[in-house]
Amino acid sequence: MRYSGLRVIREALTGHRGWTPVWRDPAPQASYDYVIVGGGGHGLATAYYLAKEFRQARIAVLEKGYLGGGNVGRNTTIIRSNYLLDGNEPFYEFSMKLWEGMEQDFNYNAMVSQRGIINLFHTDAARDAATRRGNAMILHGADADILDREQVRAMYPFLNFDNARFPIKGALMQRRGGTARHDAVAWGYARGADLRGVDLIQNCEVTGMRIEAGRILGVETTRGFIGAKKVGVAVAGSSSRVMAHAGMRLPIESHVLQAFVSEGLKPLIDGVMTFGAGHFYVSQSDKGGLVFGGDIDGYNSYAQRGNLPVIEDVAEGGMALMPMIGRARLLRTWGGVMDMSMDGSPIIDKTHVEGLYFNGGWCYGGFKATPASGWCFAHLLATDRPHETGTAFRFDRFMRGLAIDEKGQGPTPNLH
Amino acid sequence: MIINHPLLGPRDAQEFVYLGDARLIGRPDGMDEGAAQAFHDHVFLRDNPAGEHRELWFHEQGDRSWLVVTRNTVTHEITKVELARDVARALGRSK
Amino acid sequence: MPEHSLKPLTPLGHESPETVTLGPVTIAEVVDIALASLAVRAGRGGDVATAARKAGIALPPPGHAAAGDPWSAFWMGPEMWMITAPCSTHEDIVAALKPIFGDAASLTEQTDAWARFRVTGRDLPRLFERLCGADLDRASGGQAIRTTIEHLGAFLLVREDGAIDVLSARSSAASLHHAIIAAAKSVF
Amino acid sequence: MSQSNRIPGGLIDRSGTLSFTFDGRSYQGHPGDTLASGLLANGVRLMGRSFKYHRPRGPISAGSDEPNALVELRTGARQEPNTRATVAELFDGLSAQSQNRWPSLAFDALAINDRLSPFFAAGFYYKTFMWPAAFWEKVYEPIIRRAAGLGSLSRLPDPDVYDKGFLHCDILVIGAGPSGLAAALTAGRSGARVILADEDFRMGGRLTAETQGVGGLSGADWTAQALAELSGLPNVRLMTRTTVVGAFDHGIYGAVERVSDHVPVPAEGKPRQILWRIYARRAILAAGATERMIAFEDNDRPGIMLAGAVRAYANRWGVAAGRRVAVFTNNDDGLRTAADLRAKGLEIAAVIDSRKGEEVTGSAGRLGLRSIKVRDGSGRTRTVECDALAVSGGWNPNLHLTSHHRGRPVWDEAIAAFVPGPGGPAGLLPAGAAAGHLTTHGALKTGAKAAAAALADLGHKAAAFDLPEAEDAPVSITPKWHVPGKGRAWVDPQNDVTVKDVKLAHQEGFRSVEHLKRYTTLGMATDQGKAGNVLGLAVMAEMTGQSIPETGTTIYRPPYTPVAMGALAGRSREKDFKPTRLTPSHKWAAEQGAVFVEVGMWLRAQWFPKPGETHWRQSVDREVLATRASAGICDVTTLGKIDIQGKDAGAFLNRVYANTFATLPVGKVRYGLMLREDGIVMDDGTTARLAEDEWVMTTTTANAVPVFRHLEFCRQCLWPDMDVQLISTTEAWAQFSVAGPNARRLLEKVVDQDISDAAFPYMACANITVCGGLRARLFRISFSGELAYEIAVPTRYGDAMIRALMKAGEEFDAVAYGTEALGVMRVEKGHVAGNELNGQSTALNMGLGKMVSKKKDAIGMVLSQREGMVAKDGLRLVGVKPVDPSQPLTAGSHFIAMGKPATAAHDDGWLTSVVYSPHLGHSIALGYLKDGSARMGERLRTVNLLKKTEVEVEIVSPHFIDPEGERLRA
Repeated sequence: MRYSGLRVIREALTGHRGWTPVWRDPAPQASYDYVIVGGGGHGLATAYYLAKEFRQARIAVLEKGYLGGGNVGRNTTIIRSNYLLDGNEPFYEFSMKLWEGMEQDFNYNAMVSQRGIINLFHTDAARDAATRRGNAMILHGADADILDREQVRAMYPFLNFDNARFPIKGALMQRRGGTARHDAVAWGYARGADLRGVDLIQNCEVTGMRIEAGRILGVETTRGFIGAKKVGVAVAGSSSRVMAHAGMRLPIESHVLQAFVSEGLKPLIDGVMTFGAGHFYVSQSDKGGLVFGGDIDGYNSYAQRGNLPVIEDVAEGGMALMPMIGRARLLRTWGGVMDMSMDGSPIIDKTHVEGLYFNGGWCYGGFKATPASGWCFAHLLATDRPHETGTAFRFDRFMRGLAIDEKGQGPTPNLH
Repeated sequence: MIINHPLLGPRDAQEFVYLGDARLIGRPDGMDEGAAQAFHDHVFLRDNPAGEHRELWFHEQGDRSWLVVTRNTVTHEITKVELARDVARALGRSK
Repeated sequence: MPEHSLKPLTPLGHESPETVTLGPVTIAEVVDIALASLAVRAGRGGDVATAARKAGIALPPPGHAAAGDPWSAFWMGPEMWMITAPCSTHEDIVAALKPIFGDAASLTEQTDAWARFRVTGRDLPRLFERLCGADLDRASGGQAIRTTIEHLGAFLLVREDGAIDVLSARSSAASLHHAIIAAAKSVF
Repeated sequence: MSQSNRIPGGLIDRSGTLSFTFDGRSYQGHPGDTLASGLLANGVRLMGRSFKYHRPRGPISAGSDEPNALVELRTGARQEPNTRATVAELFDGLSAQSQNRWPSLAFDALAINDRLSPFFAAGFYYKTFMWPAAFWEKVYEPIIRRAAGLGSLSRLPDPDVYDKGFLHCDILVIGAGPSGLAAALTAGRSGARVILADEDFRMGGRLTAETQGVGGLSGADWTAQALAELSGLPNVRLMTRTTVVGAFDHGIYGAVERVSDHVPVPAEGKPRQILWRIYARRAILAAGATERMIAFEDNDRPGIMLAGAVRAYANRWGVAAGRRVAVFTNNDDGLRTAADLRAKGLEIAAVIDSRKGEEVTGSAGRLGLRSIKVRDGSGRTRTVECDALAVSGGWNPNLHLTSHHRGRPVWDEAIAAFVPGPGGPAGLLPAGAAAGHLTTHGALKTGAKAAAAALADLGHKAAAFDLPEAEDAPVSITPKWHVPGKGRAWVDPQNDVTVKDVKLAHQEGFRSVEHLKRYTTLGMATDQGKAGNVLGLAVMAEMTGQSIPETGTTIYRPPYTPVAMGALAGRSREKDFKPTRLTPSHKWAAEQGAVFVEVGMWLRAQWFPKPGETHWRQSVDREVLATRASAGICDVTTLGKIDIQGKDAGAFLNRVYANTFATLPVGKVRYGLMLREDGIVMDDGTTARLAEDEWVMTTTTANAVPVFRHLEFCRQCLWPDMDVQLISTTEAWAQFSVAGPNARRLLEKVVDQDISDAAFPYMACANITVCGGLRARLFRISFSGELAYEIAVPTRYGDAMIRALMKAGEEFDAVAYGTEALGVMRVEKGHVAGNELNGQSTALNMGLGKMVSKKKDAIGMVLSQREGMVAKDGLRLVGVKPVDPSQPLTAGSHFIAMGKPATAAHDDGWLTSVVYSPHLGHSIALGYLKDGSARMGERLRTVNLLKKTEVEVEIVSPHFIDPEGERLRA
């Protein structure tokens, strides 16, 4: 069914009787050409582009829980392509371009909203780094602006300019950055994939992989064996657990990242903002909640929940930057399990097992990467060649000394 | 979280800095054959289990001991805390 | 004291120590105590213990302090203590300790690395529960508790007379002092 | 308006009168009132508007679960949005405004949304507003955003202060109702350290709201008696106005105490609120239960309330929810409301008991309830005039904290509600209504039992608790979730989620509980699903034809109730966000009028303006030129200093530095390069050998802490038997750089020993004395490229030392210089610093590749040799100067080859550090350039696309000054 304003009006006048399920609930077939493990944003986007752009068929997505229940449903909804390094920036800019056409493409309003993102800086060295980054972005075809203190003040007069421990000196801005309605992104891809014949199979957990003579034959699941010519794993957060079925150790640790939302407030903050002198970033949702976050808790965890010190640390950052929020209330906290990689950058690559492909290690970058990640993974699955914007996301970069380390923290995942 | 320090008793985990997998104690010898592969695996690869995990914590706001904490990464339950120096020696590390 | 012309400043940047009284508590800057860290050299634990005993320096167990005259000490970490003595007599404290421990221990002057505030008065646990996680209701004289106050690492030395010495990094003495005073105003 | 709905009785203090305003109108209440009870007493039912349809709303509850009666409390910088009138304690002068309405609460223009509701069904926005694409940001979203939110912030800094605190106890009792009091008495009497915390300003829980007594006393009197005993126990701490908001790992609980919210303005120096971190060995969850609504058409009008709340207003606050009250219930508890109100002489218009086949099918009254429609068992409907309807759909245990670790509740058919399941936080024991024991007797009994169990765990002997007799009527409930009908029946009132929305979600396949919530926004309102989650789940269960447990469960996340951001931040805000570290010469520098700059936690002098200097460059240029011409003095105390001793110290340094150290003679200093294990440069600095087994390492200011941590790791974990001892001495020594041709002559005036070039050559170090005997250390090292020394004295003498040095320097016109001049001189000399030590660069990148010794195994050696890190055409550190000296360079600009377009394909690197060299009279820079060392003399463009500027530059050696190093050896 095609969605449109007209359709909404017609249904409104006829008691909404015409709406049909957004996706089917098929039983798994005995085998598929492609099995995508993971019904989160990346897995669903992969299936969508495999079917739509690469004209592949007989595709299934296996989800152990409900569609979109992973990090696509528990992030802070920010989209941006303000990366520094050659290995990353073309990919994230490709992703941004896909965001820009996504809703019309899959006929679902994911509320992609380019209200701009600013990264505040507070020292001369940080300004120099922002200048280097901004230029790198423009060299790669993205947009970037550098704002001085007064330009930032004009934009957000309520920030703490006059009584700050670390005064605001300016900001790097990407006007095309912004937010998207995270659940709707998953649902839009799911609906689009389903319409193109992809079987979306929920409550189907992969419990093993059938590998013979170095080739994958399919996956064991809680709903029985499912054969596949090719298996693509996109289960960020659980990557190590799933790939262990293929005997792999990954350059990845699982960490919990907490996120927060305040009670609904009348409009205050139009765009997205990150504090350069503390762990705090914030935007305001279309419903009025301040959506904010900070650093990961810092210890390996699969618990999808965090602890008090990080909640306090984030609030301290918020009160250092905008002491007006002292009387706003934190409404809800939640946690997502991140694939923290050894250089802070992702992996989209083949494995030592023929027919088994991996997509993971997204650290904080997963949500904004969703479209390009799906596209590039679909490209790799369909053609066995990496997409031109994803050539650096290889397993062997650590062996070869080609890490993509935006933060310069080295192989200490909890610092990325 | 609370880490039961072998010398100081229960301490708030906020006093500690986390490093990660206790296997990092097992640094290969840079002069050995095949050191490149050994260091790659040592530095970059992790088991990353969902369950019991032995990990290194540094008591930075405390007595500056490195500890090996055995903690469940799903429940966060801590079942064992040792001085990393003792663990290292038990693994045969010396000079 | 050496024959030189230089005048010292206190950690708070004054020529003489500062004392503030708020309600029932008094917070006093203490500057007349010299400190040196003592770390046992590999395999020399026995020698250090013997030397310390001979010199009348009690080396307390983890989490504790031992007061004496002239030498006091508190535990800092495995095989490491902070030895203290009056500045008036032991200004060059390492020079005084070297002969005692010889090459059995590593000695490092720490006098100026720390600021020390002595907090006296009643209901001190009510004050410190607004500053740090130390369980002072259950603490007793002779404990040396490592804790964190407003992001600053600190030692709390619980004295037999109930007073509490707070030791923290000298460079941030003003921030620590500000935190203690704000808490005292809030509690009392 | 007088207190028209005030009736006799209650626990308020009628001897006192409090005046307050709501939307500008004045009212009066009594001490003990909440804003809601005060307004209801004055006959005000309309207190808010719903989020989406702007429906008129009044309170449905008398507690922290209230979804409707949200107001903006106070004015000016203290304005506090979304405050629940049902828990806001009344004080004299309180002023509140309604919110999410325009122009007025009674007439709200956006109530038009209610008329258009068919178009605003769940998820409608996912299906439209897509064309044309650009319109989303430009047209649709701005309209949506303008309508969004409930209350508003003042945009002014919060003027109040917040404290944090830490508490320790054996047993934390959460909630001071019957079960909590029984638990606290049992634990307190047995000598355990107990904290009893309750979110209310009056302890007692439902005992304050019910008429049944306990042990022959009224609930209030029994509570008073229990509290009297507890407050007499030194091992018990009673905390009212304290909400335990979260259960975290290992017995850590977060609690918020509202210290000053019940007074107009906090007393001087006192906090508004305190965030307590409670370390509890055991905790008892005695948080009670929350009543739930039954969904029927138009069940959201002001005047339609939960039956238990109507009872509480009457019994605790002496307030009649209405003059003619009807009751709609599916269980016996609702009947109590009818009985209590009758006893108070109020008229009961009707009692509709769904168990008898009767149900309420609708209601009327635009801004407040006027009548309800009732259908009896035989299907006949009648209209009942009433101004209040008390609804009881049963009670949901407040099990929230048991699911904070994602433990799932289980369904209890007997009470038709979820009760705590397995997997709750270790050491947290639910009791009383929170555990599903909904009678007073059950609460007292299970409270005492939980305490006894906790005490046994902790090795305490439980004191006897002789159970007072109390009501123990069985819960008789026949679930009734919603009354079928054509109209809208509200499930989640604040977010306007109706039964129809749940049906639509089901129809469109959003059937898992999580999909239901996310698609309809059920449970996302400020009450976090307290009002609607279970009801919504039950309706979905009906649709799917499954049982409720089959359909799913609902778990809750911290915080239990919303928490002010200020409380979570405490004192760490604005200027006190982080501590400040001051250098030993700070006082002196401030006297000189120095401009200070934040360097990590440190404040350092950036430059020292002199009279007549109007631009910072004038000061910096002067400081640089004077230093190079004669002498300059700079406080370099902030660099990390680590004292390293032990027989194996040299061997240890050999392993942590890429270059060799063991061979360094006593009395000498060497520059060291430290790598991470992945081969990237971690830090650099000089290390001096003061004695055979005594070394002093210096680190960069930024890396002092991580380097120390790393060295301890190497010492304890990698080579545990090495004889090495470490301790930081950063704070112990005040260290000053004295640089310039006259540095030695200057120092000779303060140093007591011979420091002639022969006695104290370049890279020498020694323990010395100054000014007639003060212990000091002298290092002949140079960051500026000049003849230079670093002199260290005990920190307390730092102030005196800089004054002595400046005095000694007078005859040489010595200057003090700050971090800017320091930076200029290091760039002129080609030394790397923070901008080059970026965690992404190798020794080779920095032109220091030869320093990495392959003859020994040092941290990072092996991986530094990986192909990608030794690439011939990799980045190399170069010097850069503008071809036209008048043109300024910009750090962060990228190198583009002449004649090539500015695109990523032609990106050859970037300028890392840029300074103006007063010595050379033009801007100079360091940069990382692809294959840079092979491109000396080449001309390139440096482009700054952010400012659309570009400068033609020449690539030169990074050593702009004295490449042969003659000056520093002078």
